[in-house]
Amino acid sequence: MSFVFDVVLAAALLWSGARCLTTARLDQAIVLFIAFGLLLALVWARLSAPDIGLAEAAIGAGLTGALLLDVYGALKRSKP
Amino acid sequence: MTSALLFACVGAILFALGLAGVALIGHLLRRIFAFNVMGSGTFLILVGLAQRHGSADPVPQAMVLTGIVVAVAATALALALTRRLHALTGKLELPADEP
Amino acid sequence: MIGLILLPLVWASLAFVLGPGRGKWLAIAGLSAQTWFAFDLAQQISAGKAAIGHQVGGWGAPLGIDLAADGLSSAMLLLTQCVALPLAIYASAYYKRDDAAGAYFWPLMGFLIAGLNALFVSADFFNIYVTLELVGLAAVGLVAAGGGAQQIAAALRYLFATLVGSGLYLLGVALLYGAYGTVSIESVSLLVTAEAPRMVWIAFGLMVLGLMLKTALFPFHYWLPPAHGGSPAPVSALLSALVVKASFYLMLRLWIGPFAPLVAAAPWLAWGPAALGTLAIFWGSWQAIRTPRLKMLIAYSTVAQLGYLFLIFPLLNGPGAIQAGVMQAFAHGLAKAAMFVAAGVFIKATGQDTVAGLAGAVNRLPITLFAFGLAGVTLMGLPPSAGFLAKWQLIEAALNQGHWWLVLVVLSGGLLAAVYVFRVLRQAFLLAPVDTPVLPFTPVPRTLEWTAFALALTSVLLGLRGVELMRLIQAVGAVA
Amino acid sequence: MKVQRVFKRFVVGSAALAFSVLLIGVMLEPPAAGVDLRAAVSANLAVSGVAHPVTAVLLNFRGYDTLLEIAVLLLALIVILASGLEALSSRPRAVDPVLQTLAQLAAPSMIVVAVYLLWAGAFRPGGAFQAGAVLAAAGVLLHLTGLLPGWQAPTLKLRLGLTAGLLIFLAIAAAVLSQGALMQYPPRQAGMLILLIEAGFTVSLGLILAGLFLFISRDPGDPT
Repeated sequence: MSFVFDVVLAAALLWSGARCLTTARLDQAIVLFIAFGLLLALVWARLSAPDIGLAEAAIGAGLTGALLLDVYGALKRSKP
Repeated sequence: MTSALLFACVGAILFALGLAGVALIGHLLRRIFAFNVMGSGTFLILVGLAQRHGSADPVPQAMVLTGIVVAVAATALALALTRRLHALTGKLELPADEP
Repeated sequence: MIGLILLPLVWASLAFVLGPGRGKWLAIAGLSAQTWFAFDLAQQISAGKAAIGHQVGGWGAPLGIDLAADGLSSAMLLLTQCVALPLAIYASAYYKRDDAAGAYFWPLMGFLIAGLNALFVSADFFNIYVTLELVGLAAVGLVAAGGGAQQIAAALRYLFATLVGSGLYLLGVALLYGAYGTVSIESVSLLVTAEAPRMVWIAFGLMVLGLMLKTALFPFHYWLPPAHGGSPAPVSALLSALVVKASFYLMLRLWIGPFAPLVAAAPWLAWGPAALGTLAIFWGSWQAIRTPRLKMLIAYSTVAQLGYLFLIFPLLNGPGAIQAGVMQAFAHGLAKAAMFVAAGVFIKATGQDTVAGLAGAVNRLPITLFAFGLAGVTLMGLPPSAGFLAKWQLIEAALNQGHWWLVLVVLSGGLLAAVYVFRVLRQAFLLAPVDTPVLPFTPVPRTLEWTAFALALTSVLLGLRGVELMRLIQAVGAVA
Repeated sequence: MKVQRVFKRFVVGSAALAFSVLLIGVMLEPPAAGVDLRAAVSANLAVSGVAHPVTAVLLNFRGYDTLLEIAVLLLALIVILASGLEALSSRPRAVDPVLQTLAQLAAPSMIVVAVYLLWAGAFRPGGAFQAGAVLAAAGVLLHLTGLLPGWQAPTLKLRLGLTAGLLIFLAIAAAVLSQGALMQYPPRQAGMLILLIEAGFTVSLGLILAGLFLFISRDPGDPT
C-alpha cells in the first residue's frame, strides 16, 4: 500500500519538475518549483530522513521560494 | 524494488532532466530551476541508493544536508547576479556566446 | 598542514569583520606564514617522509575524514602560496582605498586560498566536493566583484559552468557511495582493485567530465576567456594561475589513484584528454594570435597552456609524466600570473586594454615589459625557464614511449606561443606612430611593476632549481 | 537558425534520455561488496556527545565538512555584497496593520521554536540547520511586513554576527588540537562543545539566510 503511495509521489515529483522547466509562464514555473520542493520534502520523510525533509521544506522550498517570488515581483515592477 | 530504489531512479531522471535544462534553457531564472532539479536528483540518488536494501543511513543523510545548504548558497548567489544583470541591462538572458 | 587550511579561513573572516577594503595586512601576514608552512611541509616530504596524514576528529576513515599530503599535493600547496603571496602584495597596491571592485577582495581571496589548500590535502571524495564549491563560488565572486554588466554576465556564465562541473562530480560521489558505502579515497581504492561494477565506471566518467569542464579543457573552455579576460588583473592572475590547476590536480589524482585499475583495464581512455589537450593548444593559440585585446590574448593563452597538462595522460605509465605535468603547472602558474599583473600595469598606465595601445610602452614601463618578456620566455619553453624543463620532460617521456606525434604538438605549440608573445613585444617596442596622438599616461605604483617582475623571474629561475621540485614530486610515485 | 535549435534540443534530449536509462540500469544491478558505515556510526554514537546519529555525523564524525560548509554560506553572502547592491528603494511597502501585529506576535515565538529545535537536535531530528532556517524565516517575515528595513550595508555588529558561527567553530576546532587532531573533542565535553558550536552556527546561519533575502530583496533605486 505504502509502495503505491510512493509511486504516486514519485510521479507527482517528476511531473512538477518537468512542468517547472517547460511551462511557458514564469509565475507558473515558480509555483511549480515551490510545489516540487514541498513534494521533495515529503519524499525525504518517506525515505526516513526527517532532518532533510525539514531542511528542504524550510530552506529549499521556503526560503528559495520567497526569494523567487520576490525577484519575480521586482521584475514585474521594473517593467514599464 | 524498494521505495528507496524507486526514489533513486526518480533521482536519475531528475538529474538528466535538469542537466538537459541547464544546457538548453537560456532564460536565467529557469536555468536556476534546472540546476536545482539536477541537484535534487543527485541528493535522491545519494540517499536512495545507499538505503536501497535496508534501514536509514545517517552518513548520506548528513551529506545531503550539507549539499542542500551549499545548493541554497549557490542558488541565492545566482539569483542575486541575475537580478543585478537585469538591473544593469534589462535582460534575463546571457549575451550571445562569441563576441 | 592544518595551518594551511585554518589560517586563510581565519584571516578571511577577520578581514570581513574589519569591513570593506580592509584586511590587506592580515592577508599578507597570513600568506607569509602559509608560505613558510608550505616550504616546511615540502622539506619534510622530500627528506623522506612519503606522505603526511591527519585524521580529523581522530576517527579515521571511513567514519571520519582523513587529510593526506604527499609530494604531489605538497607541490601544489607550494605553488599556491608562492603565487598568492606576490599577488596579495600586488593587490594591496592595485586597489585604491574606496575602490568598489576591491571592497571584498580580501575575504574572497582568503576563502579561495582556504578552499584550494583544503582541496589539495583532502582524502575524502565528499569533502573534496565541498572544497570544490568553496573554490568555485569564491572565484565567481572575484569575477563579479563590483563589476559592470559584462563582468556580471561573465560571472554568471562561469557560475553555471562551475556548478554543473561540481554537480557532475557530486553525482559521481553519490554513485561511489551507492556502490561501496564509503567516500574515503583510500577505502575506495582498495575496493575498486577488488571489484569494479559498471556503476563505478560511470562515476569515474562523470567525475572526469565535471573536472574537465571546471579546468576549461577544449571544448569546455567557452566560459574561461570572458571570466579571466574581463576581471581586474589580480583576479585574472589568481584564476588563471591557480583555480584551473585545482581541478586538473584532482583529475590527475583520481586518475593515478583510486581509479588506476579502471585506466589499466582500458588504456585507450587516456587518449581522450590528450586529444582534447592537443585541440586546446591549437585553438587557444590561434585565438590568442587573433584577438585585439591584451587580456583576452593572455586568457586564450591559458586555454592553450592548459592543453599541455592533458598531454601527459597517455604517458602516465612511464616515468617523468607526472613531473612534466606539475612542472608545466608551476611554469604556467608563475608566468601567467606575471603576464596578467603586467597587463594590469599597462592598463592602469594607458587606460586601455588593446594590444595596439601598447605602442611605445618600452620607454615608459621597461620593468613591466621585461617581466612580460620573461614570462613569455617561459610560455614559449625557451631554456633555462621552467617552461623549457616542463616541455623537455614531456618530450622525453613521449619519445621513451614512442609517441612522436606528441612531440610535434609540443614543438608547434611553442612556436604558436612565440607568435602571440612577439605580437605583444613588437607592438611595445615600436615607437608610437606619428599620426596618432600620444596617449595620456598615468604613473603606476612601483610595487605593481616589481611584483610582476618577481613572478616572471621566478618562472624562469625555477628552471635552474628544477631538480629539487622533481625530487619532491618523486614522492608521488611511491604512493601511487 | 530555428532548425539548428530544434536539432540541438533533439540531440541533448535524447542524450539525457539515454543517460537516465543507463543510470537506472546500473542502479538495478546488485551492489559490490563494500563498507557499512551504519555499524560504525552506532558503535561510536555513545562517545560522540549527541544521541541523534545525523547530528553526530554532521557535527562530529564529519564535522569538517560542516565547517567548510558554513564558510561556503558566508562566502555566498560576501559575494552578493561584493557584486554590488541596488540602492534601497524609498517607496514604503504597503502593509496591512493586522499582518504587522501578527508578525510581531509570531517573531518571538519563532525564536523560541528555534531554540527548542537547536536543543532537540542532540537526540531527535532537528538541530542547527532547522533552527537557523526558522530564525531566518522570522527575519524575512518581519521584513515583508515592513517592520524590519532592508539591510543597506552590514554594520560591524552584523558582520560579527555573520562570522560568529565560523569563528567559534574554528576556535573550538583548533583549541582541541592538543587532543591530537583537529576537532577531536574529548568525549566528556563533546556534548557541550557541540552545543556551543551549534549555537553559534544557528545565529550565523539565521543571519546569513535572512541576509541572502534582505540584501537581494531590493528594487533598483528610483532614478532621480
